[in-house]
Amino acid sequence: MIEGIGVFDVLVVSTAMFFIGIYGFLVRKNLITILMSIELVLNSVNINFVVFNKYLYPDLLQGYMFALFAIGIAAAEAAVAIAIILNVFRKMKGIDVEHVDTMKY
Amino acid sequence: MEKFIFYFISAIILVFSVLTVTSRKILRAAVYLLFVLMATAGLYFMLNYNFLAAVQLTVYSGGIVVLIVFAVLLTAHMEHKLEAPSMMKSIFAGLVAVLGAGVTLFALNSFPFKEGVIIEAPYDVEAVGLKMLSYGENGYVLPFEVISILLLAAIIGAIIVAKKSVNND
Amino acid sequence: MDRLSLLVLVPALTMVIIAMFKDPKKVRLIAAVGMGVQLIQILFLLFAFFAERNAGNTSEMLFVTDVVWYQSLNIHYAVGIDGISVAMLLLTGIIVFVGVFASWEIEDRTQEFFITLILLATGVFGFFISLDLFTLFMFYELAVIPMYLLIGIWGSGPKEYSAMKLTLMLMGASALLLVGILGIYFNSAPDGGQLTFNFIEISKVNMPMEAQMFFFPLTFIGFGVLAAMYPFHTWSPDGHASAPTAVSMLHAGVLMKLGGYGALRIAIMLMPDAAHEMAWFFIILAVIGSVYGALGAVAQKDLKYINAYSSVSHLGLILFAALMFNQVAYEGAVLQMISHGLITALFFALIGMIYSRTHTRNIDEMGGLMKVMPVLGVAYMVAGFASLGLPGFSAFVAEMTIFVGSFQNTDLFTRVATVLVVSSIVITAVYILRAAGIMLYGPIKNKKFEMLPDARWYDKVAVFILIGVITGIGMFPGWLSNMIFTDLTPMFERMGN
Amino acid sequence: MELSKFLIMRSELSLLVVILLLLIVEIFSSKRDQAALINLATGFFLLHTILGFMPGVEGVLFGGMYQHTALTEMMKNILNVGVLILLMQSSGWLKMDSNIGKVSEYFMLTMSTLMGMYFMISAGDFLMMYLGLELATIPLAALVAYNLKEMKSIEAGAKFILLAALSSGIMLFGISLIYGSSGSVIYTEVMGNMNMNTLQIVAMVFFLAGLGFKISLVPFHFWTADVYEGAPANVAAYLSVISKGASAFVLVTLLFTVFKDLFAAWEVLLYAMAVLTMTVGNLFALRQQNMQRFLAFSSIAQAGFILLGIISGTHYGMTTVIYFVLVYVFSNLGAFGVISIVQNATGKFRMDDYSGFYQTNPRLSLVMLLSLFSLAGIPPVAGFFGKFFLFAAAAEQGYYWLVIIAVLNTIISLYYYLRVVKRMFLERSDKPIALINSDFLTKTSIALSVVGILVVGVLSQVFDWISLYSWGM
Amino acid sequence: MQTELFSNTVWILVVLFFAFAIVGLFGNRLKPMLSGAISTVAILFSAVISYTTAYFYFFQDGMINGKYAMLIPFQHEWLKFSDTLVINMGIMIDPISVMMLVVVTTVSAMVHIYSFGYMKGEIGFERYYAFLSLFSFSMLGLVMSTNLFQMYIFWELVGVSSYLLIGFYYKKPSAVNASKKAFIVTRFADLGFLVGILLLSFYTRTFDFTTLLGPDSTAISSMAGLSFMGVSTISWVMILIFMGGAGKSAMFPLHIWLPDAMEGPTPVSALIHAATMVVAGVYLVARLFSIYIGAPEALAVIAFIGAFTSLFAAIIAVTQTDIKRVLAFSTISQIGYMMLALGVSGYGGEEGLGFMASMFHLFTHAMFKALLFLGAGAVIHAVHSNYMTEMGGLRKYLPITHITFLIAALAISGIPPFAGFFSKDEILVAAWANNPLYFWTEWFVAGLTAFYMFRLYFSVFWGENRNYEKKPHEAPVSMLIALVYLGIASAVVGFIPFSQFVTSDGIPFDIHFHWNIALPSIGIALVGIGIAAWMYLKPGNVADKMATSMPGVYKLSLNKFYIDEIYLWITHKIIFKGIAAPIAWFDRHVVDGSMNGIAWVTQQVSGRTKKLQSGQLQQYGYAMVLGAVAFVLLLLYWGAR
Repeated sequence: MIEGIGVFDVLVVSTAMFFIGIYGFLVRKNLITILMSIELVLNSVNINFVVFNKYLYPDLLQGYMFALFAIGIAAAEAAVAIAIILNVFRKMKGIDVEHVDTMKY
Repeated sequence: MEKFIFYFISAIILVFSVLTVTSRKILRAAVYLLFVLMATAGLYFMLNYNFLAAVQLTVYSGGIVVLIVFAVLLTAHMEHKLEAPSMMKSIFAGLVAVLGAGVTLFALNSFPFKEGVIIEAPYDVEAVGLKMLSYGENGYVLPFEVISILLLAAIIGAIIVAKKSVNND
Repeated sequence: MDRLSLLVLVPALTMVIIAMFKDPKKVRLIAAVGMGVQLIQILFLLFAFFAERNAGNTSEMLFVTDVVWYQSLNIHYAVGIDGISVAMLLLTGIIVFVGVFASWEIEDRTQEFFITLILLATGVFGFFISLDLFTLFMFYELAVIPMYLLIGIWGSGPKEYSAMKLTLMLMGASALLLVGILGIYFNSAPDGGQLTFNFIEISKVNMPMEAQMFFFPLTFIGFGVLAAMYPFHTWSPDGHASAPTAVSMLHAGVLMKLGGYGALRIAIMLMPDAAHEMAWFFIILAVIGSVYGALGAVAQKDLKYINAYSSVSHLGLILFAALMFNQVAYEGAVLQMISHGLITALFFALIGMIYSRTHTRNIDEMGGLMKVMPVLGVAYMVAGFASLGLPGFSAFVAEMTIFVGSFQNTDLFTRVATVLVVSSIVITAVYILRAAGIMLYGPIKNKKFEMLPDARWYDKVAVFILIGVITGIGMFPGWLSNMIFTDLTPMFERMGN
Repeated sequence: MELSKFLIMRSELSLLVVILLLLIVEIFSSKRDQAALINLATGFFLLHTILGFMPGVEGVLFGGMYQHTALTEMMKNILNVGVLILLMQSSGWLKMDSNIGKVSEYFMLTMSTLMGMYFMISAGDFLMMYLGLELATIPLAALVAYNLKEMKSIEAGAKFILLAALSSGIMLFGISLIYGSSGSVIYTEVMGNMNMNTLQIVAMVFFLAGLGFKISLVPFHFWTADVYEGAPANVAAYLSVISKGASAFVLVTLLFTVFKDLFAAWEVLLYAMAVLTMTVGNLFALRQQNMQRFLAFSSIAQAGFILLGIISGTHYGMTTVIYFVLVYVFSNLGAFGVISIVQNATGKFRMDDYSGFYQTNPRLSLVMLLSLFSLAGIPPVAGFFGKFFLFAAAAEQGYYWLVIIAVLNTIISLYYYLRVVKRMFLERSDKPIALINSDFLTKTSIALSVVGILVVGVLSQVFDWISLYSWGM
Repeated sequence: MQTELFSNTVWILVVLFFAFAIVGLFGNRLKPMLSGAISTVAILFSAVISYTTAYFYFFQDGMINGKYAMLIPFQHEWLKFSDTLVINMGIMIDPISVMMLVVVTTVSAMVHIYSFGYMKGEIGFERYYAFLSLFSFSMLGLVMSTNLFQMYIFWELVGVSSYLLIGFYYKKPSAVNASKKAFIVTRFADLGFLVGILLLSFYTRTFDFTTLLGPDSTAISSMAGLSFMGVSTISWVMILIFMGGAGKSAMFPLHIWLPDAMEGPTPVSALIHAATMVVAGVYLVARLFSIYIGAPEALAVIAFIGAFTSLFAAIIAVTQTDIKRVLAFSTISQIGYMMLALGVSGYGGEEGLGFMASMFHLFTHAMFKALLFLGAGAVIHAVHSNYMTEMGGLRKYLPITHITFLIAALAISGIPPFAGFFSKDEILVAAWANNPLYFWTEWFVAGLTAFYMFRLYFSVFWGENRNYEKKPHEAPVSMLIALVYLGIASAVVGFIPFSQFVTSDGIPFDIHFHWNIALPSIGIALVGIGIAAWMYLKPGNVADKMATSMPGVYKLSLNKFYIDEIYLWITHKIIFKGIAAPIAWFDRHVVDGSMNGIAWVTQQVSGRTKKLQSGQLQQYGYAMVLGAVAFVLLLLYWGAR
């Protein structure tokens, strides 16, 4: 709980972060940077959970725990994603997302 | 006082988030991401969620970012600059993002959040640990198990993808 | 096992047995035997039916079996027959049986051909015995879909195109039909109570008007397309032209009658009020269909196209009669279904035989065939006379019944429409005689034709059976028309209120 | 908590046992004896499946996080059958040299994703549901990229994992908003606090975006085509049948319970999605040449049909949805089975490779025919009943226009299914695909799916059985 | 009123039908002569029955309380529409049907016999006889019908047998076309007949003649007051029915098929297209006469058309050179007489003179016209040509034919004491009574008739004989029998007191002889003959001078006033090129095109939209995010509403 800061203020931050992540996902050319953007997204969600938990429903730990597990999952996701990305790189000597379109239409 | 810290932190978060998704040096981007995550951890500290903050630091900053950095190092060399996304693309994406943010904030704003009674009891590691292992009401042993399976599976998957198959090129 | 389900079972068994043999000769034989058995049991059924009726059994449907199938939608496996369906069954039995002989010369993938053909027949038999809209619809689609393979694999000309067009248009129709049937079902109990698919039950209730206004067109068009209702008839010329003989026979002879039967029995009988409201529109379509079809036939050169268009014209007559809201006209409609079924089947059979000899269907390339193949020639003339409604053949009876019935409506619109429809029989005469004249008479145009063989035994079986039935009905129509008329009465009376 | 309670989550446990056993076996097995491994794994799973049909115990565990009802058990059984067939099918593919040393991993990954679906299905709160979803997604990415020598496969993997991450991010955001607005993540508690306010509508949409991704509803469907095309045939089948089926089930249950009070909102949403999904799926399927891609779009369209059952919101609607999923399992596995067999034997995957298929492989082409007809909804095969009932469910609630759009779509779909039939039966080719002999497991799996296609429709008991356990809003 | 009397008449139909069936089905296996014999025996048998029937009807049992009754010896329900609308198959015996029985059987029997000689050695001999039997069967069924619908049925059958017989030489395209033309034209006319029947039956709720024509007939009353376009409905109905009759009886403008019908074998022309079938129209009107009385407009139409046709046809006949065509046109013109007679007739007693006259003329005309045709047949048989320009001086070669032909010619020209004189005289009387204009027309036509008949006669049997490549020979016996028999008939039947037997209301009356009518008609006839003699008796080119002197009329008449051409133009240019072909095109390109168009559009849409599936990860992302946001907005908008 932070004096003078309402739940909404924090939510503004997290939301902004979320959509910045989205933006990143949409514009970045490099698969890894796209992955980073996703991490931003997930992170913003965690903030949401935490802040809701703290401000509104502090008696239980649901949001807290959710955030905790979300972090874990993010890690797993990142691991697999990076493994695959490395394979992509191995195959086509580059990870420019716009070249990853052998399948289309 | 805390107020200003919060503003500071959120400023860091936002600025570096933007930098993360705009910086044209990929390694730098990774570093900015690191800053963002750390700032987030700071936010958690402010909320007295110390354990969570710690996890955030270790898993995110310590784990994921490092992974990412390795990946970067494996895939691109230092001075390689990403070419900037096309104007149209970024403008459209920006519009979409802004629109989405606007809608969401509008929704959030319209909702009457009633702030609950504050229990300043800090959830220390022990409490969290107990929750993790309790199977009754609000016990999280099951998710704990599930995520462990998940990690196992993820590892196997990662291995499968990563290891050179026998007669690989 | 009740005797009606046997009608579906026997073809199914025939298919199974056929599947065990590869040798074309055996396959043909099995098919012929199986369909023969089918025909015989239909005849027995007919006699049993008359026995029941004469015994004074006035219940609307006879030999009813009713088993709950899908509880939740109250879907039953309900079968039963009345005078109309038994007549249609007879028609189907005859044509399928004859069709086997008409496709005696199929050498390529014989086994598959007969299996598919009989599968189609199974669908038709099932359709005519169904009392439950769901099973009825199921059998309907079951009857339509084999057409694709039959035309596509064993057809001629632009077969793939025609097959695809035919299938898509018919299935499109059945799609509308599906919506219609669902609508009927969910309105089958307007004042509470159990919803039902059983169309006898439904015909006893009055569906709410707005529901009727929405679902009648769907249902009527759904069936109408199969009955080659203008302007949705275009699948039929191409389809018939490309289809192998037996398939054309079955399709024009029986399958299109599914449309007429459904349009009359489902669309109109279940939703009479809406039918009354919209009759004018569909009457116009029917009239256009019958005249337009006939005129279209006048301009054709390909025998199958001629016959296809004449089918359009004659089925227009059926739809027209179905919209007359007059029991005599309805009787005429049913008679016309039967008669046209037989006649057009005969036509297609003959065309197939002629084609298999001359390898052309263009009448301009033929001539003087009467000299070369007198049996087929005479048979063709007979078919022609029958088709143009000469007394002594079934078509005359049917058409006259329709006209007499239609003339009971006094309003000017219907009168004019009727007169127009009647005039189509003159045009019929024109194209029939034109084709016959060019093809059969005059000097032999193509020297190659002089050596062509006349009908073989299996051709004769096919032709003579059909001619026999056509003339039989034409000379002694009394029993048939009475049977149909009496069994139309209950439905018709229910429509009245 | 006494151990007997664990019987409640029997299926998860037995599956876990199977996975662990495989781990052990993996350790002691050499690289070369794939066949044995495959048979063993399949055998294990067979046992697991059979066990699933044993009478089970209903109950709630972990303070409502996990709930096991007759319905969930039935759904799990349906999935088990599907997976069983699928594993058998993949035996032929796994025996190929390129997969040496990756066999048991294949099984483990498949099964763990299945486990994830179990948890999705019997989740009692969003946390479990989310975990299950991720468990059912992340390993799949590895499976999609399984075929490392294929650029396509890896590309598919990349697309899949990244888009999945994005979607789960959006979904999480939705969940967080739900949590914020309702004060809990436990279904029962959330249900109480749902009312048509803006925030919760937003939350629901974001949440559905995540599920929509799994079920590949338009506009969250784009990954489907590429991933199905790139992934190994069996994995594609898995994606299109099992994971889609499970997610569809979750969608139904959640919409009928948690989002009950937002019906007015998700009615519109589903209406729009249904129309879009059916139409887009069909339009894109029209001109496909690659069989897997073609089936991908067809499966998108099928998902659209599923929504018709959901939107009705009735007990009957849910029944039809599950029934359709069951039917769809068999039909699609039949089709994919044939495709994978052909691809493994000859490496051919284009539609025109199939011309004259009937000349050489009559049986396989008949299987394909049946499956396609079942997908198109032609009687008397099961698909007809599935579709008819879905439409009936929608019509019952008066969505006649939706039904009309749907039936028109079935016509388009019929067209492209018939295109394949045309290739196989109508066309004669001078060099058709040679006669293919596949091993026992594969044959059995195909036989199973054919039996399913033929029987499920005609035997009304199946439907009644499902109807017994399902419920409406 | 079903009676046991005359029930043996059933056998007429039965026997003929079986004769047809046997010869038709197994003819090709039998010897030609045998099958011919079968049909001939059958027709002779029915002729005997008819004669006896006629005798017993007119002299013993027919007269029931001073009135020749309508007897129905046999009736069987064939097809039932409703309780009252029933098609029966039955036999009706009344004056006109009996009269027709005699006519038909006589001529038919003669033709059967004649054909043994004429058709000898033709391919399809048995087929020919089968068709003859079919025709006789249908024609007799027609005349004995008990109800309108039965009549229609046999009407159609008659039409088809005529079609078959005209097209007997099916290798000759001209024959095929002629038969087609005949069938279609009559069929078109029958359309009117059918509609008429349907309307009539709708109003009167019956087909049966007994109820329609009976004293308490509702036929007129039921339609009383109803009218359409200013003319009473009943008249419309009866005019429609007459349309059918006009078609069969080749009344203008539906006459065009008859001359072409001459493509058939000559005996057929004699039987069908001279004596029997073509008068079916007259018979139809006579049959329904008591209703026609109630429809004056209809009668007026009939009278006018009859008069016009007779004149029109006679003018054409003057210039034709094909002898069969001359006879054909004269047939048309004579039937015109009959129609006129009916048209001008009243009902009952003296009033009904025209009716009686018409029937009388039908009777006599049947005899001498059949004779003329058979004679012509004998000539053609001898010379192997149809054109009188290639004939001449044949009287030496074929004496018997010559005599009989002369008798017939005199008869048709109305020279007493031959048959034609009496009947034509009655007609003229009736015409005079009704409207002098009609009288003078017919009087003039009588002259024309005499002229063209003798033009024919002279140029065939007199004049210098051409050098025939092979000497013409008298016809074989079988043919001569027929000729002689009919010759005698044409000579004597005129003396039958017809009014004692056949009258409009069945009550006999006495006729008195009108010299003031008879003399002028005889006079004009003689004039006609005289001119003919002057022009054609002795060799010379008077005729050609005449022709050249008035080219316009001559050409018009020679080309039958171009009616055929007009029809040809209508059918080919309008119906085929103008309607049928465009419809076919429309169907292929517009209707079918639109169906294919739908498919095409779908394909196009799918083709245009495929770019969306770009394979670009990020665009997929776009779709997802945008989709989500869009849905949110959609729902919010929805909620706002």
